[in-house]
Amino acid sequence: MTEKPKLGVYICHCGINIASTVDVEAVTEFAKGLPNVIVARNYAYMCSDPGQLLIKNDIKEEGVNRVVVASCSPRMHEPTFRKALQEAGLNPFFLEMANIREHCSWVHGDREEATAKARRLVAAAVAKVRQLEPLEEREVDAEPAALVIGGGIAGIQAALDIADAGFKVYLVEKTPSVGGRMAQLDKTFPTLDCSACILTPKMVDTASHPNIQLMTYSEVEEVSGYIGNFDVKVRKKARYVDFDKCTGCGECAAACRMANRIPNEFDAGMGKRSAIYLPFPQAVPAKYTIDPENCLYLTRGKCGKGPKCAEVCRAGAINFEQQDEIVEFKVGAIVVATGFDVFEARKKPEYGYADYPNVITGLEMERLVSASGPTGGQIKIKVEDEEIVPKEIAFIQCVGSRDKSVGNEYCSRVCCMYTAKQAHLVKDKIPDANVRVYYMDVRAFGKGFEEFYDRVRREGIHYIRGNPSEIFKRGSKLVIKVEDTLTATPMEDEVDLVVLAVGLEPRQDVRKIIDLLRLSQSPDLFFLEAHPKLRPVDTATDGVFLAGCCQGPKDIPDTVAQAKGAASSAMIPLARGKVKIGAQVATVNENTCRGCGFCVEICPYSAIELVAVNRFGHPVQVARVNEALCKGCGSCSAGCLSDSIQPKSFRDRQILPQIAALGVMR
Amino acid sequence: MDLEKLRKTAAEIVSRDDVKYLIGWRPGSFGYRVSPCFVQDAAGAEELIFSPLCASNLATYLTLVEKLPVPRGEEPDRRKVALLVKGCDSRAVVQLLVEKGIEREQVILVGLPCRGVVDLNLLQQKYPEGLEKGELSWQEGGFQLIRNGETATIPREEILAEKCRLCRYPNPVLSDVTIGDPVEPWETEADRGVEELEQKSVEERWDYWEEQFSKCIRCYSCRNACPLCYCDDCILDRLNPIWINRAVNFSENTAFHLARAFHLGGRCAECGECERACPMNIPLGKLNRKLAKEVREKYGYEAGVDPEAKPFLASYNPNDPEEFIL
Amino acid sequence: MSAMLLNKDQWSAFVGKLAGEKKVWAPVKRGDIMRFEPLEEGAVPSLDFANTTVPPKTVVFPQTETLYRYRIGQAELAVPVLEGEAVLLGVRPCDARAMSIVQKLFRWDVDDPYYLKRREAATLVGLACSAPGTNCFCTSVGGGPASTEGLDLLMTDLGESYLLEALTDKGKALLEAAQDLLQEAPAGAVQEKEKVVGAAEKAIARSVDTTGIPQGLPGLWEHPLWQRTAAGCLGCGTCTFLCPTCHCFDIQDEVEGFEGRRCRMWDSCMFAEYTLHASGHNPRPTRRERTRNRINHKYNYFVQKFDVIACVGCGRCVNLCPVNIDLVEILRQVKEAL
Amino acid sequence: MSESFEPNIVAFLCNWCSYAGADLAGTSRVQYPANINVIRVMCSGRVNPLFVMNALQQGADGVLVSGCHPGDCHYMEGNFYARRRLGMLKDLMEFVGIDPRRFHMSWVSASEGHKWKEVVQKTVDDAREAGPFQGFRRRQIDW
Repeated sequence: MTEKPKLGVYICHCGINIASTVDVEAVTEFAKGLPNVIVARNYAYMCSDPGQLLIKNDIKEEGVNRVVVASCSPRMHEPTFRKALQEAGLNPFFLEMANIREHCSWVHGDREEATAKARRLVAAAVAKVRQLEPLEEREVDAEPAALVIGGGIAGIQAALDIADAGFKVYLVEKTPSVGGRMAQLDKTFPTLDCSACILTPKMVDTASHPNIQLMTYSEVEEVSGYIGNFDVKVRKKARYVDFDKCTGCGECAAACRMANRIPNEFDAGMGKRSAIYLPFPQAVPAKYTIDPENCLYLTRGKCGKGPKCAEVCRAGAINFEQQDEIVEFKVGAIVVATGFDVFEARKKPEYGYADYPNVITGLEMERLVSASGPTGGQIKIKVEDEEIVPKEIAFIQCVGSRDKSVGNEYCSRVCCMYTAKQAHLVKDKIPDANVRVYYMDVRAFGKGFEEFYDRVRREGIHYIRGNPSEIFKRGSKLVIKVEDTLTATPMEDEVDLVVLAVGLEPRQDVRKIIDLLRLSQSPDLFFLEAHPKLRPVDTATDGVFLAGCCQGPKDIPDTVAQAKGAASSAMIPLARGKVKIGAQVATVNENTCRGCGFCVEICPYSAIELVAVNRFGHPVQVARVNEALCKGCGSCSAGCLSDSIQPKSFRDRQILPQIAALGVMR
Repeated sequence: MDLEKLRKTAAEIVSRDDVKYLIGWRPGSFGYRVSPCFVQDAAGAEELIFSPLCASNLATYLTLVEKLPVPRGEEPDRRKVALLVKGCDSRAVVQLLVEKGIEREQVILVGLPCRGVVDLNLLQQKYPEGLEKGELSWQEGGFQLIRNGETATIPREEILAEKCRLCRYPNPVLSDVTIGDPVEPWETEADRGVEELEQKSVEERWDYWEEQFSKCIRCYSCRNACPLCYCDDCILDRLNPIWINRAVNFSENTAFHLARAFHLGGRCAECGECERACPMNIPLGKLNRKLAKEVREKYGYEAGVDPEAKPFLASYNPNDPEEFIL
Repeated sequence: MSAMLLNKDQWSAFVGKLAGEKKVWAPVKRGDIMRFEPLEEGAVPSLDFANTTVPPKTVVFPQTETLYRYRIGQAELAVPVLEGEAVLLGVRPCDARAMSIVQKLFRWDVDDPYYLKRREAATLVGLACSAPGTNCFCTSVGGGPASTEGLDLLMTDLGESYLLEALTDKGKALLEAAQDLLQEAPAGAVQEKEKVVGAAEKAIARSVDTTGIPQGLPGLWEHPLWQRTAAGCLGCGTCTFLCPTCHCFDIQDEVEGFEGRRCRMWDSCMFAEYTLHASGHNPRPTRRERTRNRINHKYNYFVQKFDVIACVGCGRCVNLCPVNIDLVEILRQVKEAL
Repeated sequence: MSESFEPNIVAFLCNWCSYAGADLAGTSRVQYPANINVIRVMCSGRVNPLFVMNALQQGADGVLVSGCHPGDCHYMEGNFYARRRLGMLKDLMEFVGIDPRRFHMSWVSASEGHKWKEVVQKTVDDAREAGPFQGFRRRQIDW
């Protein structure tokens, strides 16, 4: 039998925040008259130590066993008061808060009305607290390992940090090499470090780190379980090359019948590769992969008299019989670092990206200026079959960003600066070039950004404020139609090369990860963090963290910072070795459950299953909740026709009295 | 209607070792009444009838049977139950399958294509002196009534039950054996009862239901007759928490009927048992049909037609209507 | 002044006279159903009915009544004041008989103040049956179309006029109050009444010989007829709630917010919860036991205790059962099984 | 309707969006009518439609249910279930003649303090216009 409820009601003045609008004395007197209330007090700051002491003393000395605090939002101080209850030896879930600040004193001016409402809210809290039950948070062991999805700089950094702390890391990368977008970049802004120079050592580390199991050319197939105990299935796609035997010599690629015929993804399609390939020279692991979509032997079953690659491979590494492999393991936390895609410039047909070869994207420019790129770092374009060095070069900013017409309202944050950097590089390589940048606003907000922007302008780059309306061809030139909005002059600008500063977008296959990990998207369709301010690396799924551009556009330092943040958050359960299981979870009355399975269908966390039980000799199905997976949302409960499943602390028998109190107290 | 075939089939079924009994209809004790009957053996099958008077939905009995504690060492009776089903009855069975209320292998469905049953009240109004055991059967365009050796023809629309006017599934949607040829589904009219109310003002609707609900004596026949109200422990009976007080007055009655109708939203098989059973003649079917109509028109969902369907209340469509949201 | 004649054209004046002094309850048609309701001012009840759907027991034994009100945590109770005197107009003899049967129980070990006060404050004006309903069988259980038991005044429809026979002082008082509207009944009137009643008795189509049933029922405890009968039962409360002699009630506390009331309401032995113990055990676990109990209560236990069958043959349970569970039919089977 | 009638509104708010939005209205000192009384639930999906009926029966003149915008639910899908269930309830209540102005549902995000105010204003205004709820209020009948 539970003890008879003895209620303590505590009304906070919050300085004058509450007391100036709500007559706290009157509310206190009112509370004294409510059933089971044995103490009602008010105090200047209930959350302060002396305020909490009032509660603790009453619990110890007066035998108060249920507490109502009428103060600010429970979203603010519920943990504070729960802790106070616990410290006084009372179950922390015997607390109910009445929000008489945010929902009352701050939003209502009339003292009489606000006081009346405070009374109602206190009455409702009293009605509910009488029905509350003691709950306990439990702990289960956490697997001391992490999964990192994505091998770009974010994933690499997160994996290295977690591995350095001594935990096992599974780093899963979809493509044959780690490195990601950063590996494609030439120099980084605003410092102009060589991107590859700073990235490759980290790439090598991921492969050699004793705590990291690197799985490239692999994809996560299935994730089940919950924080501390995720079961992961990874598909290691067949490379058709024996990973251990391949020495990375590259003779196979040279011999391949498809050599130099397949657009190279790494060079943004500007360079060509073979069907057996290394994505780029510094790729990690330096192991070759056969592209099954382009390999003649794999697509047609025939490659000349026999596959050339196999012929030339002295290590005997080519194996066309290889199959995909499923690897299963357990982790305690997951970092998602799946990166971004660049905006598809064809979606802005007025810029002629699809029509004119000399309209290129920023990423293509990046490869063009890179010493490892398809032109060896020389900026050359073709005009009427003649290769020339462009002299008139225009950059257009905000292509696919800040643009409602293509559905992207957000700023991609990196384009202003990468444009400035590329303009600088162009000027560096072609000193007599005329370079101009068409922009809407220049956003140079980061460390050293404004200085860099200034420097670039001093180097003779023209910034023209205007959003080009059209690009068309006139003779051998491209004409940009634009209005200089600072001088209100419509103009036509004849150029050799146009670089579109394309923005960043979520990955095309983002849905897959969403379904895998039960993530949400923000309106910009990037992954949604648990809280935009205070939990920027967390997600609504406990134990799953976000790093890098999959959460929203950011530059390299921000990405690395977030990756480090995600890594350290992921390490919390790993380091503790335990995870807490929420107390406010759903529970089933197996006597009344009729096993219809509505709740099973409804639960977004797959936390409920039907199990067979014996009811007085009859085999029946009833719902059962996996408390580790349940988040206590209660959607199951409202869908249950026999009200057999109930979220603790928000049971029908706890909410109905609240409703009644609010109704009766009109 | 080939009664002989029905009785023969039923006799065969109940003679099987794995069949507990067959639930069908037999003539009632007075007037036009028909009684449910539980056929245990081949001889019992001779009582069976199927006529336009067989309005009741026998699927109710699938979940009504109490499950008593099984004595230690004994096994529960897992024999099958055979059931005669009209179109609407079979929808209830399908919905029960969707909700895992019964197992498919536990039932044998004898499907009976149905040309519509009669509204007993309408029939009685027309031929009140129904004491003599008459015989009512289907005939082209309506019904044929034989009483005291006299034969009368009653046009279909005069006594056809409301639920049958609107019936879209005169043939069983699920059955193991079917007796009789499939019936050509008829042109259904709009649901006049519901539409008339829809066209009224909010106040008029309230007045209408106020009178109806105030008649209720809370005998729970509507709930008990409903094949889809089968919780062992109905929340409307529960004492902790109390959703609805046991007091019988207009307030609690209204709450009861709203809750009952709501709980059948997206589940109702439109068999009309609730209003047929009501001793106070409250047109409860209107509430259910209204919701069924909304569910069909707004959400494109129909209960009790596909045993593989997801339950309406346990699913959603991201594009569900939301004009009502502020 | 014991037999008077009321010309039908004086009917509304007569009702008006009664209504002037006391609260008058009379049958009112609500859609397809009929029940006793307080007569609205100026309304004239029609007496053209076989019987009401809901028996007049509701007037003295409301389906729900408040015993007292309270506030949680406080000791004071507020007891409602019962209403004053009432006249029930147009009570069928079977329903009046039912009240006198039920009264035996409410007067039994403890007097039930709520019931008895209401009952004492009520004057029952009966209406003899001239056209019995389909399933009437009052004559089989000790009643008849003009049974006077429980009535204060009996009215019989003689075509042009009503014959009013006072049976008690309360009835006489009513007649006296309406004296100027009445005339002394001629000698032929009573004979005419006998004719009407006799015809009505003949028109009763259903019957059962109850002899031996009360004594025989205990022996049929495990008889398969109960299972057979109950198989089709839906377990609803129609038969019991609409039965004029069913009198079971439940007492519940109903709380709203911090206030509550203790009230009693009809209960039905056909509901599973009726006998459900707090432990979860139910001594009448299935509809079989409940059906058996219903018959036994009326035809066995009540007879043992009060020497009268607690069934007046009004036929409501037969008429209104949604699955045609027929009391007369059950009794016939009982008889057969004896 | 008398000028002085002040409706009593019971509102069910999800913890993550609407309750937080109402908190934001508070911290922003947005002023709105005091008629609204909030019951916090974790998700709008928790709101059993029978709560709405129960609130009207127990003395509310109007009921509001508010949750996250579609796609923003903290629990991913709860608000979709809420929308379907409560949409159906609204149809049912209107059909029995309960003034549609007495029940509203809204999507208010944690950042929409001002929208919260508008929603409250609309709910209160509507209930005020609809007048005191007689309907099937428990206390009016034999209590």
